[in-house]
Amino acid sequence: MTATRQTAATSADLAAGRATPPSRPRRTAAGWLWLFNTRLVLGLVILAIFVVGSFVLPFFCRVDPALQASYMKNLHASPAHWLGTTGLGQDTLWFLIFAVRNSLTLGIFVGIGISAISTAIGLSAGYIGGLYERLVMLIVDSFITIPLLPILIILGAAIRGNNNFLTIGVIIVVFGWAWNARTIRSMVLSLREREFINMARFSGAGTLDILIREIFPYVSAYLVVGFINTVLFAINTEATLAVIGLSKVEVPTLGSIIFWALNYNALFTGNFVWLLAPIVATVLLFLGLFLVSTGFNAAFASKRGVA
Amino acid sequence: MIRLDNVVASYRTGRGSINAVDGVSLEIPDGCILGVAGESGCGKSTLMKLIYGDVQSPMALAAGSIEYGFADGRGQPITSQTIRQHWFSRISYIPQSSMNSLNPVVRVGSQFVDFPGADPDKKRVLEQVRAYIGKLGLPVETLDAYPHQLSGGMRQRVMIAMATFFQPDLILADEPTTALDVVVQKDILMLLMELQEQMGNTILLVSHDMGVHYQVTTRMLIMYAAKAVEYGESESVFRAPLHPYTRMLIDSLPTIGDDRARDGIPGRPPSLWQELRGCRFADRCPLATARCRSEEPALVEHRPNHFAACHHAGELLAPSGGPAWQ
Amino acid sequence: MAVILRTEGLNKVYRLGSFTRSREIRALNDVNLNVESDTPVIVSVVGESGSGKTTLAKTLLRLVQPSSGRATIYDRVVAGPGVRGIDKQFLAAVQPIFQNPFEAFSRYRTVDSYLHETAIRVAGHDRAGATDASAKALAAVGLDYADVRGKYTNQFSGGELQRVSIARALIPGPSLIVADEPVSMIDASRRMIIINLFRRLKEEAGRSFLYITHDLATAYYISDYVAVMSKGTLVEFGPARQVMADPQHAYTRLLLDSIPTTRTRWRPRKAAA
Amino acid sequence: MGVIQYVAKRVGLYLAVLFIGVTITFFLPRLLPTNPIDAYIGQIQSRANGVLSADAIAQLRQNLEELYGLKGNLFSQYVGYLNRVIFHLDFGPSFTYYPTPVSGMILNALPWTLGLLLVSTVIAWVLGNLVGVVAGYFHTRRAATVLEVVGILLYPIPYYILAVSVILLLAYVIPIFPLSPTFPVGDLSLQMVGSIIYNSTLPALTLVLAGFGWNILSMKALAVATTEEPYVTFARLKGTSNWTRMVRYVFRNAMLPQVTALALSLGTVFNGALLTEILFSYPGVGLIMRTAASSGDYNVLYGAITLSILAVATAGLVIDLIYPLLDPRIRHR
Repeated sequence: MTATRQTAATSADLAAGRATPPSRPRRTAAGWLWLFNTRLVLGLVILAIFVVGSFVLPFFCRVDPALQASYMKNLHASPAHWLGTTGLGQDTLWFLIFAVRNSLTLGIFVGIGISAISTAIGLSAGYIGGLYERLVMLIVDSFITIPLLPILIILGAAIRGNNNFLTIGVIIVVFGWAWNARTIRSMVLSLREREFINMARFSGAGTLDILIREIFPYVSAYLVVGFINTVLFAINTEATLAVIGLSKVEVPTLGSIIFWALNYNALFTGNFVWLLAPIVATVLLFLGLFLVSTGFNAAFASKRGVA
Repeated sequence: MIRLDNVVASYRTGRGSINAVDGVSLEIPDGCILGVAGESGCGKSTLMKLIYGDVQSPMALAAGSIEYGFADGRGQPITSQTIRQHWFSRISYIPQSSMNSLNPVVRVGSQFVDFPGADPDKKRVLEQVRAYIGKLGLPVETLDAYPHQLSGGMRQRVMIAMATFFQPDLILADEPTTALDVVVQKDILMLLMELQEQMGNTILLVSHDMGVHYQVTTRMLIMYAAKAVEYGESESVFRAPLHPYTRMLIDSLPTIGDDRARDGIPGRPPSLWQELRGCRFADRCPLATARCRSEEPALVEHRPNHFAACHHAGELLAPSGGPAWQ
Repeated sequence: MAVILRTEGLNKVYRLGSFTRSREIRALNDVNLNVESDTPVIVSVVGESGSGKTTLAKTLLRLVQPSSGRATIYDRVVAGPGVRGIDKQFLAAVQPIFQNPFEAFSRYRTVDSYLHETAIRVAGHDRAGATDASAKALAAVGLDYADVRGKYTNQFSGGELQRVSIARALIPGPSLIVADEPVSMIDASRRMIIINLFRRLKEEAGRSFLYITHDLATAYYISDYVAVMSKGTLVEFGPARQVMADPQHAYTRLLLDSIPTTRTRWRPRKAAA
Repeated sequence: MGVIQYVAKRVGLYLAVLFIGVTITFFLPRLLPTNPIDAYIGQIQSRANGVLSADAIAQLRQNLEELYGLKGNLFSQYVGYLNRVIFHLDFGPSFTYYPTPVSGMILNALPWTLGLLLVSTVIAWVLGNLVGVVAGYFHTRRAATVLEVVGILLYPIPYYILAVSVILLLAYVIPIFPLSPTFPVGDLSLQMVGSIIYNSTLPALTLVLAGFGWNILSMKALAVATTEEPYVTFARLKGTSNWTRMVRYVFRNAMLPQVTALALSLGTVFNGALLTEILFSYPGVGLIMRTAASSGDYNVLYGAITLSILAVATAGLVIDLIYPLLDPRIRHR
């Protein structure tokens, strides 16, 4: 289970926020044009396909794909079942579409949760400093060092026992905010020393004004990137647990589809598609998320004259 | 004698290319210290890169040529195409005294021998260097130390040692003392002058501080908007500047003990992107006439060894100190 | 004679390293400064890097808490035991000008928003009054409000941006403006525009300045008094002309001798062949 | 001395991490709604199809509470737990393989996990950083972007997809490696080592591929930034060759943050190793954890988790202690 990490250097760029005085001739802030580079556009296209596909199509699905034995087992691809059926008599394509939807929902839910917590903790620790910061960073470093999978295995019983699918999301949020908090805190540390913070203070701005009007714009660049990385991390974490059968595998997700495929030996029954489809879908989705993340990163960096 | 013949350096950027050095012709006698001065963006650093041969995209030597006047091992005259092989053997470079021109994770000594110009027998070279740096006011242990253990002044002495211990014919120093305190700066400049006298070679010194130029250089080149506007013996350039820009540059600097009013030069150098006709200083020049705006002045020898590119070279501004145009 | 600026036994000690072995750096070493005058003055604090001049500036701006001692500007205690934080009265008395104008403004905010904020929050103007105050302040530094409104830092030169920064500092009408190396990032040929501006603001607008610099020539040209600092200690203080013409302390002499002037040469230069 | 402070601070963090890790594994299960003892008794009853008398169950519950250390109030349990775990590494007996002590089981599984983890992580780190520095140093040239694309394609692919794809490709479609590895038991003979390597190639390959992409991208970005440093520019002006500059100037400096990043990422890499073990049924701590979790053998589960936290934290400490040897700025204050 890879917690997809921010590449060290890009966060270092953002952390340093080095605003070297831009070379003249003077560039006016040219609307939103600077945002779109090829990487970002490609990533957004992929994501759009996945998001629209997985959130719209389910309305057209008559049969709940999680229901087993609704069709003949291991049918090959046919007009009725574009990707054939699974070893449990479910339509592979519909199961995959629901899997993508559930995984994305979980990802976004955890993304929002972690972004909120890590920003609050990162901003406050970075800005307030002192004992509070040392204490927070001790916890952060411990959470980063402690592998998350074993903890999820402990809580496996709670995950499986509980009927709400998003319980695992809550657990991931509780244990997954450390990476982002650490990055945001290091960014705020470097921003706190910057001269314009003093300028704002001498213009009468209070701590809250400074956090929102001075620090937040610089941090917001990372928040977008951090959010997407967290979505990636959450989908990955749940899928990892599901693949080894320790998550709510009856709910279709990018992990549980592979769990069933492995356990009902898609390989031996020749039903490759059942295993191949989720692999391709996951790789494409993650590639899309990654391209959007690095695309945003490059765009924000170039806007601040850092690239 | 280093000869520059109508040298043009251009930068290729997204918006087309601009000439950062636009047709400079000079003859630099051997054994002198040539100071190159001018506001930021006037092309002085680009000129240094050209002479050193550090030409890589997006910069290119668009036109003109440079001859160095000293031959290589086989007697061939060295030109701007072949100078690269002679880096740190016949020609050397002292970087801006930014604090980290030395590799922070490697001992200082090993950085004296990790370049091809150095003698392959590393041990012998280090012995020579150990003796040599003593003369530069550096303790012997400097070679075994790491850069972060040295003070700013000591690090700059190491750079000077590195650039001089193999007796090059030409040394290029780009703002060597900018980041240093004024007391340490004086020691470093005195050291440079002594070394030049002993070795009798040529030093090109870029600095934005006219005081540093007056103290160190024997010849001065003033650049403005990619053009050479004045070139001559330092004494006569400082005492009787021909070009109004040079005079205003010197007059804009306060001097202790001299209470005359001083004024900055209003306005800004023209952008090199726009079409430039006539004298590029015309907009800011108090003596500017119609001729100045239409016909570009050539660099002409108005006095022995003292050139200026100005149609009104030598004419006095309003009584010095009280610039008429304010 | 009104006390413009007085520091009594001002100390600042930085403790480096953790509990095992800590090194002490005395940034300010019992600094006693006393500037009294009925008319506005420009006081320069000169010294090399590490001399403590910036720490002194930061202490007067309450950006740094002194280890001991007190500092007062006119009748207000600006730094000392128990004096903490930046409140409105302090902002009306002391305003800063920072070294790098490009760093002094956030890239994401228009430059004039800082003027507005200062006018409203510190000088107590209402929204309309703020625009008027900003325009007046910009005029005082030779800039037109229309040229500044709605623009970002990358649309200015260093010199222009520093003048905007000065204008912002003028709005609350402070008793003392603390300028920390205000011209070191500006082209040598255009520094005098800012330096002459300081002199004009002192004479016409009645503002006093504390001018922190390592450039003794501009200090001589502009200041009434000069304080020379070395390794955290105030080694010499007095009228600028007198201190520079007849330095008493060896360090001041060393500093003055080291300045590369264009008057007399350190070594005779034989003309090249 | 810089190093003593650095080491003291780092060891302090290490102890804190261990303490927090142990505390988490103590409290988490107790917060769970399901009580392990009820679950266990339920299991016993179903096997004995309801014949057990009430007091037999009460007696059984009493012993189990004793065995689980659930006696007394929470605090005394905690102290008892800490004492047992930290000083004796004793996690009580395993239930499914009663009475074999948990610590014994895990300690002979740990070398397998650490072996796989450390070997593949080192390979991934070294290979990834070498490719990354070349891609970064020559970033202006077209060829370098090809290397970066490799990183971009590999990096986002999660462990479990890599594992399944590797199985699909190298064990099924092109069956060069066994579908599920079998590891011979007994003392280490040359032939046995050969078969161990042969059998653990696939899981190792998965871990290498997973770490490889991340190292390429992060090193490339660092190398691009380092190449712009003044000391690299000056090295170029000294006429040093591309090779010297890339290795002695760019790599020597850019690898330092990569060492710290490696130490930080161990927690995540360990997750990947556990998952890979389970998918490849490789006899490491991961497999033990998986079987213990599904069979409700809680002592083994908590023991395995605590020891894996210990292993990861120790490996991180070792890597961080190597750092001063590489960075003279910390070695010589």
